[in-house]
Amino acid sequence: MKFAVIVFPGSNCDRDMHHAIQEGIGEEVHFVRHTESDLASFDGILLPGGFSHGDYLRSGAMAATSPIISAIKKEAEKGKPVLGVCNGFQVLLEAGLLPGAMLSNEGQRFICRTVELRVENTKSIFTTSYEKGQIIRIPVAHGDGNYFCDEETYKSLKDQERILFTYEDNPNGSVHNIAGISNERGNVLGMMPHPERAVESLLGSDDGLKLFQSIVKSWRETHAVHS
Amino acid sequence: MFKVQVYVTLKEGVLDPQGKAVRGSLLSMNYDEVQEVRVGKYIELFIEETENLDERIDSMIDQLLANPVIEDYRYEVEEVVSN
Amino acid sequence: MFKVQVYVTLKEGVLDPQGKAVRGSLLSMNYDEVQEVRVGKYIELFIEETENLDERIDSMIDQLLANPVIEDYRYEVEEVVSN
Amino acid sequence: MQSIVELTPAYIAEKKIYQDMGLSDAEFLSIQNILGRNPNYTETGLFSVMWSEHCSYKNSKPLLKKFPTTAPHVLQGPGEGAGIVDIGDNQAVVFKIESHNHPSAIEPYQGAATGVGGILRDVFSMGARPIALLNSLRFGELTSERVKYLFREVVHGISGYGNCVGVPTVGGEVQFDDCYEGNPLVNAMCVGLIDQQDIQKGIAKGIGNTVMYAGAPTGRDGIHGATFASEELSEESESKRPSVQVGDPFMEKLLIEACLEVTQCDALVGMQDMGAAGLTSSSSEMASKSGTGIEMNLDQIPQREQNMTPYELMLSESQERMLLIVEKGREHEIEAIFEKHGLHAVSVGEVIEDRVLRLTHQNEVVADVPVDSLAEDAPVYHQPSKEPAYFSTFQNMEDYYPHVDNAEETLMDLLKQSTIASKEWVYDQYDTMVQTNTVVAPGSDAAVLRIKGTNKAIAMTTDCNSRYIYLDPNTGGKIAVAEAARNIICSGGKPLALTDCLNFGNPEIPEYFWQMEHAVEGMSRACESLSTPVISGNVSLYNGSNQQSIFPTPVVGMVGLIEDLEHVTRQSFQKSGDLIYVIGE
Ligand SMILES: Nc1ncnc2c1ncn2[C@@H]1O[C@H](COP(=O)(O)OP(=O)(O)O)[C@@H](O)[C@H]1O
Repeated sequence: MKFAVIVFPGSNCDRDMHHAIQEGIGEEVHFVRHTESDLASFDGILLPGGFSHGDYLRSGAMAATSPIISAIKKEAEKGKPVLGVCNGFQVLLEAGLLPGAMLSNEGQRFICRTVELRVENTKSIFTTSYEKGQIIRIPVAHGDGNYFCDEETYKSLKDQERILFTYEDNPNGSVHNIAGISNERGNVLGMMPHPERAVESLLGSDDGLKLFQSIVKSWRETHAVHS
Repeated sequence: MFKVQVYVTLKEGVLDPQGKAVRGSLLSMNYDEVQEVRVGKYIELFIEETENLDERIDSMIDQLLANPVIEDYRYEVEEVVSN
Repeated sequence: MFKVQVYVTLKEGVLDPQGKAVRGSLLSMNYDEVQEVRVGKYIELFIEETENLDERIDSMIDQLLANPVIEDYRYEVEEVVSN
Repeated sequence: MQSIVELTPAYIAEKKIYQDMGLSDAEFLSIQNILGRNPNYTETGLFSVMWSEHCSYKNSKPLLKKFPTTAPHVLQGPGEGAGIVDIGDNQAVVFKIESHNHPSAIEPYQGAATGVGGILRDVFSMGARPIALLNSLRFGELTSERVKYLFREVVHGISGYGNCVGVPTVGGEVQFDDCYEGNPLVNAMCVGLIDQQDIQKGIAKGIGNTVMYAGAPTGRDGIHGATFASEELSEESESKRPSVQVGDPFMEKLLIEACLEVTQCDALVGMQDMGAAGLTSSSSEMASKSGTGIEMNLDQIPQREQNMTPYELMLSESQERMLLIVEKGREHEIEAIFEKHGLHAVSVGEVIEDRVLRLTHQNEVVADVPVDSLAEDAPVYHQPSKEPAYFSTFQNMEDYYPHVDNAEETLMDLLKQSTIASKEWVYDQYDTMVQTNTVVAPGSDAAVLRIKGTNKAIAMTTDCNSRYIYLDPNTGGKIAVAEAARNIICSGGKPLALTDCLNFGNPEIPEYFWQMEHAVEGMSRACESLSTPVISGNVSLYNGSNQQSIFPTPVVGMVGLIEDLEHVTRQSFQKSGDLIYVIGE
């Protein structure tokens, strides 16, 4: 499977994401700059964390106006997996690929620590390798991770089982403890915690590996002929 | 040259974590009279003469300066002498 | 009840990285007419009737809402009917 | 309002205007002798910043000579942006610590943030990728609102900058004591990793080569920051404060990526960041080191504000700027790399044979001074030293043994002290894991980062117990180095080398100079015994307020090598049933 890691000016987890794919699950991965406009040759698209455009104005807002965004939308419409982590999640919200918006953390401080997440749904292409209700340990590192959506949106997220991860101990004030959500079709996931930081037990946790493995597993199932 | 003053505020109904924190600080500094604080943005744009000024300002705000999911905005345009 | 609108802006000459980045984005979105962008804060305070209102507002701003080393501010007070 | 009328050379000499810029009568006299004439306003400014303590180390140089600085594994000792140590496999670590005390006292968020920015540039200007940040902080007791504000904003500034550029902040220390009430200390350290063939120096070789300017445009920020850092804080410093330097970590992140790419391009001859004294120090130091001169056309300098004078352009301390020397005719290659990262590099001058710094502005020569006189010929002062009265009093006191009635209560009291209490509130705000190398994060003795692609790791720490140094500078200095080494060893590493930040009081007061003299002496002895040379460092003097100096605070930043990831050891107990040993006296 061939992944693209999108590099916005100010992305700073791009290399970590690349490392997680290459060393963590041994798949092919390339950097693609924000100025590009074609992603057709890739099977999966990863928007890494960081501070695109310094997180000035609103986190992710300026990155969401990049040329690459229309290419991401195009591939998302084809059903390819798109994963936005941390700043990548903020970009997906600002670009309208996912509903809701991000506010600053309730405590008004940046927080960096490893938190426990509950896997709420294992039917998604991103979570099939986990068990439902499983508690996993994944680091968070953000200042604006306080996810907000109105009740109506929350209801549809809930009814359509699009909330994939929730915090066991909410670190940022996010509504209904939401840590990660998908789009209606289920192929776009945005999450604040960093699975790419949790692919080696040497660094504290490898609970993030299964997320990437799930993506590859689903892809192989539908692309059996070619592989 | 035009000076455009844009005020971006959080929509009613959207909790303002920053405003809440500021109010908490003000209370701890004994400004008990403060009932509520809302923190928004104040953006100044200096724009050259252009066609459809208002339309362009609206679209800049919609596309970038404010997020309609959580924010409202208003703006004022004033002509200034450029140097 | 009073509604106080506070505008906090960076002093002249102080670098505004945020404004610079926003202008860069607007240019790349083909809003070439934008010459300069400055980003500041707009804060709304809802304050109960109190003695020395203006004095207290000034000191709230000096002590917390603005950083006098790099920021200027101005504000407007308006009486509102509280509910 | 085009040209601002500048004071004439004669007037500057006669009215002793140079004193306002921090130059003494004797210093001005030697400038007159060097030039054979009166310096004009711009030139006086150049000398004043280059001859300030911050840039010239005029009061501390004789002491710094005592530090051992060489060893077979030291690839670069003091003198460049940062020191470099061999860690095998053709790799090296690059590190340095620097103070940003005075700016942080005035504007804590920006002061701390720009301190982080500056130390990062020292490291990536050598061609190394910054892989870790550490810090060492000192404040008054947490009882006053002002101190709480300084503490909160300094930590916020460090996190704001470090997190955004994507370099993990993995360690540090915080001490609270009344002596830092008016003069907090903010020291930041950066560690970088480099392949040895990529090592890059700040040189200006090759007559005719082009001088290029890259990064943020120049504004009126921090003019006279270097001299400001060399004076005591007073009520006045608040008012005469130059416009505060604001950091732009986003710009810095772009600059890191662009500069690291530029070091891979062989059109690059030399590179240095514009730190204290901005364009003046970077240009004159690069030329002086290489036996050349530099001519610059100031009209070409990218400017953020209008009508800037040569004096302002040369002394500005605007952040996120670099000076590059590029092979003539290949400027476009460098421009293209910066362009790709959304930045601009422009040609502003050339390397010349005459060993002078020659500046033109609006078709006029506005400065023409020997580069060595700026970079090398600052006066050196051997300040008088005198043992403080308190010292002999302490020495003659009987040993004191605290009497503990209730061990538990005493322990709880100790743990409640802000200096001893957990620093989680601090390091929770730092991204400690970005770059995915952090094996041991803050909360243990030293931080440990693995080196990707190898089985090695490096350990790093910052330490200084300033109370010990106050009580006995020589022994305290030894303790500071030994504590750092113990932290490295406890983490499984072998100490390699150290960087130091000498935070002291006014050196012109003999008792304070004595403290520095003896602390450096003690540190040097410990460095020799442990074979950990000093490879870089920084001096911050005149710390204190209202006639009261801070405790002498020579902060030690140490880096060690862990040969095998198996050796990594953590501070916390691992499982019940394990045995506990106490080693030592
Ligand atoms: N300013 C700081 N920044 C980052 N980490 C810090 C800071 N201050 C303390 N720490 C971390 O907290 C832990 C405890 O620090 P400290 O109390 O100084 O311990 P010790 O006395 O064992 O060195 C260490 O891991 C240290 O790196």
